[in-house]
Amino acid sequence: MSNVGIVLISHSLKVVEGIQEIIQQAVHNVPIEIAGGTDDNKIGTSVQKIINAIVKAYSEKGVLLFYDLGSAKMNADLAIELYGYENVKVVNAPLLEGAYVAAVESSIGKSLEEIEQSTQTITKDS
Amino acid sequence: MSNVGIVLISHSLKVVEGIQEIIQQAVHNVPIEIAGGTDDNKIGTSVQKIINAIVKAYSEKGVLLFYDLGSAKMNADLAIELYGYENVKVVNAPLLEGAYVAAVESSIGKSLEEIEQSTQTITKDS
Amino acid sequence: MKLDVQQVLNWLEKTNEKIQMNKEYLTSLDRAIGDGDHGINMSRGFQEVIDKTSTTTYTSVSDLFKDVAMTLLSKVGGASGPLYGTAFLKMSMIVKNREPIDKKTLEDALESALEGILQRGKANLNDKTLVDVWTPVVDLLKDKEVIKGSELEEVSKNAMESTKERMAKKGRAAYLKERSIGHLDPGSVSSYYLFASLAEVLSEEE
Amino acid sequence: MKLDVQQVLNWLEKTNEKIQMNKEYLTSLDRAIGDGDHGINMSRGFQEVIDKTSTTTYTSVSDLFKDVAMTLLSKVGGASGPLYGTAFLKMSMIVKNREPIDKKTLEDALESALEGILQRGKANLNDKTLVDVWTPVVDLLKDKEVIKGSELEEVSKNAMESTKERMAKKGRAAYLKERSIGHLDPGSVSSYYLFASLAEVLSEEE
Ligand SMILES: Nc1ncnc2c1ncn2[C@@H]1O[C@H](COP(=O)(O)OP(=O)(O)O)[C@@H](O)[C@H]1O
Ligand SMILES: Nc1ncnc2c1ncn2[C@@H]1O[C@H](COP(=O)(O)OP(=O)(O)O)[C@@H](O)[C@H]1O
Ligand SMILES: [Mg+2]
Ligand SMILES: [Mg+2]
Ligand SMILES: [Mg+2]
Ligand SMILES: [Mg+2]
Repeated sequence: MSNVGIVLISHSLKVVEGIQEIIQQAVHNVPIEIAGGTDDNKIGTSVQKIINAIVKAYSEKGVLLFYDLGSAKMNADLAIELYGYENVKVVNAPLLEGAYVAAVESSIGKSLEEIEQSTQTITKDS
Repeated sequence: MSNVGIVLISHSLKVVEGIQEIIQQAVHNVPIEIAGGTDDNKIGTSVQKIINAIVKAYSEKGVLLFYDLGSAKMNADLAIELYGYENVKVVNAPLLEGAYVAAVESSIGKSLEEIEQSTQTITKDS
Repeated sequence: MKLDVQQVLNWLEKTNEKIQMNKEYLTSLDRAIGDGDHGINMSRGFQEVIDKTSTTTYTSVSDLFKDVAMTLLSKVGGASGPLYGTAFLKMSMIVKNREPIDKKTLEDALESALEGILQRGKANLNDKTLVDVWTPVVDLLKDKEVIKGSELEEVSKNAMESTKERMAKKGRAAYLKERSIGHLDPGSVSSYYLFASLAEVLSEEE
Repeated sequence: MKLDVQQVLNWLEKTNEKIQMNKEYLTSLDRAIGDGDHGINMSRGFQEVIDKTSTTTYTSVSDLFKDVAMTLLSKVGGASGPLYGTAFLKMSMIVKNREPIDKKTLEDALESALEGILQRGKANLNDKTLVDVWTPVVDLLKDKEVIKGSELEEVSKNAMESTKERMAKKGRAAYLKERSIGHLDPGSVSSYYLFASLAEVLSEEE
């Protein structure tokens, strides 16, 4: 049984590498893939990196995409449209905090819908 | 005239280095200091790093601290208490998204209180 | 009017020239209210477009637009990548089997491109984005039986200049709220270059 | 009862022994419902405490507690650092000029430490954190005229074991909600080692 995959999208490669490490300290059975920076690792985002990350994180349980700033969302939407994935969704939640919650919930077998729901009520006090 | 300083606290050094780069691409006249990872740069947080970052970011306009997960907040609170700073506050807002908003607002001369207010109404759709 | 592969290549080259010439200017506009990379993004993106399209043989404008779209999507890195990329992708779809492009086809293509931009970026008119230039351009095409280069230039220029007085509601500049007023929107300036170049191509033909 | 510098050093050494011996166990508990570093955090922190306190000459328990506090604060890296650090800092303040520590002073010190932990971590009783061990221990001291080692051991052990059936509301385990039930709280286990060691010191004296 696979779990819902997580893709971390940021304008900075370092940001997503770091978040991936934080999450992977706590969660071991969830695909956490990253798409950070432009194709040449400058500040920005890359549709191609996002597509590659989705492909790696994909299973029939689906994939949730977390992004940092508005233009990353445009590239995330585009990646999904260009390749017509089923069960792949961009989540409107804080990148680090949202992805952490999502990864933990995925690790205990929650569904894509349940996880997305949980990320909508994140507060900073646990 | 100085502007409100920003301190980024994360369990990962990479995360705050990356956020600092993203912010500094857009904002040039605001002190953005980082405290990421433990003293030996493992996953965790360090009171000493937080104190050092506050000292560097400090001016009479004050400093706002953004953190990632709960234990980082404990160390942030502790740093403030141990050294008894005035005008230094921990903000309950998403790390990356909150710090970006705060840095932009600081760059146009907003006060600590105004900035903290703005970070409390962050949504992911601009 | 009619636009064939050769004229569209001409349009793209003129656009690229203006962007390369104004790279620093676009970047300085973006530095004021954004992250200071619009000149870099657009110059890299359009240079790649020219590199690609000048070394490929096209039998249709639709294929040409598609290569422009894919190049901008993959090479730009900022918001302008998915936005211009989506616009050219929509145009590629609309002009398919309607070549050479007549006035009605151009109108439909730009209208579809604008819809794509709106869907991609979720901006509204007057949010101080390139939508504020594309919207009056599409309106102009819909209003007029015949489209003149000089009118297109004038409408897009006025639209670009009108972004100065607006407050940004989308994109990086939106974080500045009132403080975004008094600055031109960088993406509207690059869109003006696109339409001013198209106007030149149309004028050469008049 | 009374606790002087020598006995507190003994307390700390016994605690350190239990932590080093159970490093893997603490880590495995944290791996189940946290981030798998509690054993690493506590073993590093307490080893540094012993390294520091075994090479320093103390004339007061207050100074000794202060060094323990500062060492844990600066060397642990996880939530347990500020929590245990704050606890020892509060104890250092309370015992000042009340040495050697009698039963009432110990009671006041642990009560103040618990208040510090509550203020630092904002947890409530039964949130499945080390608060669930510290609270009944403080209650025991307040209830009894005389404190016996065996009672302290029993109360802290039961408290530690009772965290198993609770749902976490604070700390990393809180992200797991219901799924945190059925696992011991790692910080409650390390707090049990602290109190079991104190119990041994008290028993040696009885
Ligand atoms: N949501 C949006 N909808 C429409 N246009 C947008 C949107 N966000 C940004 N833009 C346009 O993109 C331009 C900025 O492009 P660019 O600097 O290349 O990207 P970025 O902002 O990611 O650095 C803005 O000037 C604006 O015209
Ligand atoms: N907010 C809190 N209040 C009280 N105790 C807490 C809190 N958060 C965590 N803890 C305690 O800390 C323990 C975890 O410590 P540790 O693993 O060293 O830190 P981290 O969770 O940062 O990795 C938990 O088992 C719990 O007992
Ligand atoms: Mg830009
Ligand atoms: Mg950019
Ligand atoms: Mg832990
Ligand atoms: Mg930890």
